[in-house]
Amino acid sequence: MNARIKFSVLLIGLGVILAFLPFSTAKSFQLKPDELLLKSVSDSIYFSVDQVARFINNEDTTFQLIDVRSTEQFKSCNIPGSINIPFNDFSNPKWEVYLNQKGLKNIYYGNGEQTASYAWTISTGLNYGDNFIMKGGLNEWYNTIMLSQFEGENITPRENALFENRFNARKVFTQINSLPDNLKKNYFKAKHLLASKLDGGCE
Amino acid sequence: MEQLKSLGYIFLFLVIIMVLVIVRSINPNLFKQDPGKAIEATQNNSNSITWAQLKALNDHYLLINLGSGGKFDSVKVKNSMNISIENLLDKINRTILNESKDEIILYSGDESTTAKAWVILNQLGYKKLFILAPEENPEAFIYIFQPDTTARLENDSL
Amino acid sequence: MGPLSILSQFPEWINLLIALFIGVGFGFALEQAGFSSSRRLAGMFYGYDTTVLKVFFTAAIVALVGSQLLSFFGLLNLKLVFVNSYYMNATIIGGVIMGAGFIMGGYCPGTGISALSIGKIDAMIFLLGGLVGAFLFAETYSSIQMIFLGNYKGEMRIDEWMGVSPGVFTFILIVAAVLLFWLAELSEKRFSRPDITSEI
Amino acid sequence: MEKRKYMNPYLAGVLLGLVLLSAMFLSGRGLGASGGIKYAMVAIVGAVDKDHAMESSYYSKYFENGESPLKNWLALEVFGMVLGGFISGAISHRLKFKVEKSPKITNKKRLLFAFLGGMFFVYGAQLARGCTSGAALSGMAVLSVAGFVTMIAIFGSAYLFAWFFRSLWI
Repeated sequence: MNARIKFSVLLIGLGVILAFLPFSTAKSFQLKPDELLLKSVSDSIYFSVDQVARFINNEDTTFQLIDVRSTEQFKSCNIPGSINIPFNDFSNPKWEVYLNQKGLKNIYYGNGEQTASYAWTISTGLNYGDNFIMKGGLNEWYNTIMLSQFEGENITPRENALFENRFNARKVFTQINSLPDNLKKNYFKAKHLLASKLDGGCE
Repeated sequence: MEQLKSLGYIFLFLVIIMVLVIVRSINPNLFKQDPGKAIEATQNNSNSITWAQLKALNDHYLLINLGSGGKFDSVKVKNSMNISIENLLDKINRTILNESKDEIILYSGDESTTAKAWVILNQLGYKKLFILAPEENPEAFIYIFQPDTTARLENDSL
Repeated sequence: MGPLSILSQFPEWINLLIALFIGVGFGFALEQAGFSSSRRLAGMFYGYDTTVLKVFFTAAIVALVGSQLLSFFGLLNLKLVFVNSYYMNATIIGGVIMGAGFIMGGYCPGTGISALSIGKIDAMIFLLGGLVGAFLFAETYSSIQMIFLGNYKGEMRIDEWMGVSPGVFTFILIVAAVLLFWLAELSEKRFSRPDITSEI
Repeated sequence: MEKRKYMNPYLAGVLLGLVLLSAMFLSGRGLGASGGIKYAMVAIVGAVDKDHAMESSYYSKYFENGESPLKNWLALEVFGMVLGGFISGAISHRLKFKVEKSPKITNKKRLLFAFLGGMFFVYGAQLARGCTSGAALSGMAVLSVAGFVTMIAIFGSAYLFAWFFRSLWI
């Protein structure tokens, strides 16, 4: 018996094992269930709308806001600088380059918390970078950032900073969302170019 | 004889790989589902059950409150049991979930907690798993954005 | 777990060190396989020596099987491994040109480098020609951009294209390879050239 | 000393496959060779005529970050290949300066065709974005269509041309 036959037996055996491996294992969650559950009960996965407003005012580039609502809702208004990944289309592999970027925090938001929480659990389960949820979603954003007014007599420096932060975020939000559609599109396109690509091949 | 021996090593190697593969395939503490399935199931809120639908089930369901710390949280529905979110995957609770032949329905006072628990259990392969829909759709936008037509973007902010 | 350099954010010098070690292994394996001999490589095309086919298919299959098992055991995220983009025109035309170069020069770049390292003078000339070829490509780049970028198909994967699981495709490839190995050994007997094989 | 025989091809294939697998596991990429030749060429052009390099749309991207184009994964890997080949040659007593050719042709003819072959091969490799190792072998290992097509194109065309160049080899 020569080397070729022995080697062929080995390869065929391995091939048969591989052929019976389930189709989807490579795509399923990477984290163990206990790990994922432990992460999901932690309070540190939430950012308040005030924190998000501060990120926007400081033009912090270590996070990206991800709007998981439908494209129509996104077009009518969204938080400046967010990218739109509708949850219905979340498993499309083309989004992975945006979602799975090391050193970048993904902050998910919908109108409420439900869809963002689905998206959070899936992207955390798939072991994509750092993921967060904007507490209360866009409804909370509207309620706090867009509509709240300071009421009272004396304003403390702390409250002053808080309201100034809200006011600035409100201004950017209104300005960008009031732009004509074609200008808006350009703005979003510029955002999309940031995604990185894998390195490799002979180039 | 000599030849059979070397084939023996090859079979030994194949058997080891096969055993490892089988052990991993039947390990209950691993996710093996396609996340796309979870996304599909949430389309049009088809993973949630309304009060009317709940009544129609005639008590053939397992209603679970996810309130933490072993206590029911702000919302409590009749005929439900508490499984705290942090203990969701404990052996005893897994057994309860595994043995249920009826619809498993999750709810809590916090829509985010319910959603996360739903995805985790869905990805562990539980079928007939639903969320008890709150009175109001949590994903409705309750405000209307009023564009400010006088607003102009300052050049430097683009 | 893997790919380590992507998931653990190594500093640049460690990545380069890894590259060096991978290169040492690559060069060693090519030389041990006998790819440093152009007459052995050319034997593939005249039937008297089919080492190229055996080594090439074996290596691809070992990496394919290994990466899928690692991925199954959760040790390697295959989505983070680079997949070559498929530009149909450039790939086919480039491949045909490479085939012509292969039979004229007797080496491919990898085997040429391995032959250079043990002192083959023809391999040095081959690589010198290679430098000129790369230079010509750079200088003609603007005029052949149409071919270079035409018919882009994205990062197409053959298992998805055929609609089977990667494991099933690997099995098909293995069966094909086993048949090819058998044919290759038949051909080595049929076209045997003891005068050449004894020298290389 | 008598030079040693080559390794069993299947064993050598397994070894090469494991090297490729570790490249995938450690760096998330396949092997490459023609890329290293290109970087060497870019470095030479940069050293000879920096202005030309900075003007051309092709070269300038390699000089953008101000570092040497040789400080690069592929370039280092190719450097390692030379080292690895040398070690293997030393172990098996195959280190020797010589021109390898069929006894029926002259040294000059062999070297001329080696030069032409190198030119064609690397030109084609640049066009196809990789050579036998970078596109075909590494591509096949990740099931990329490009890898299989490159493999078929290279070997198909080499078989086709083999008849014309048979006097070089047999």
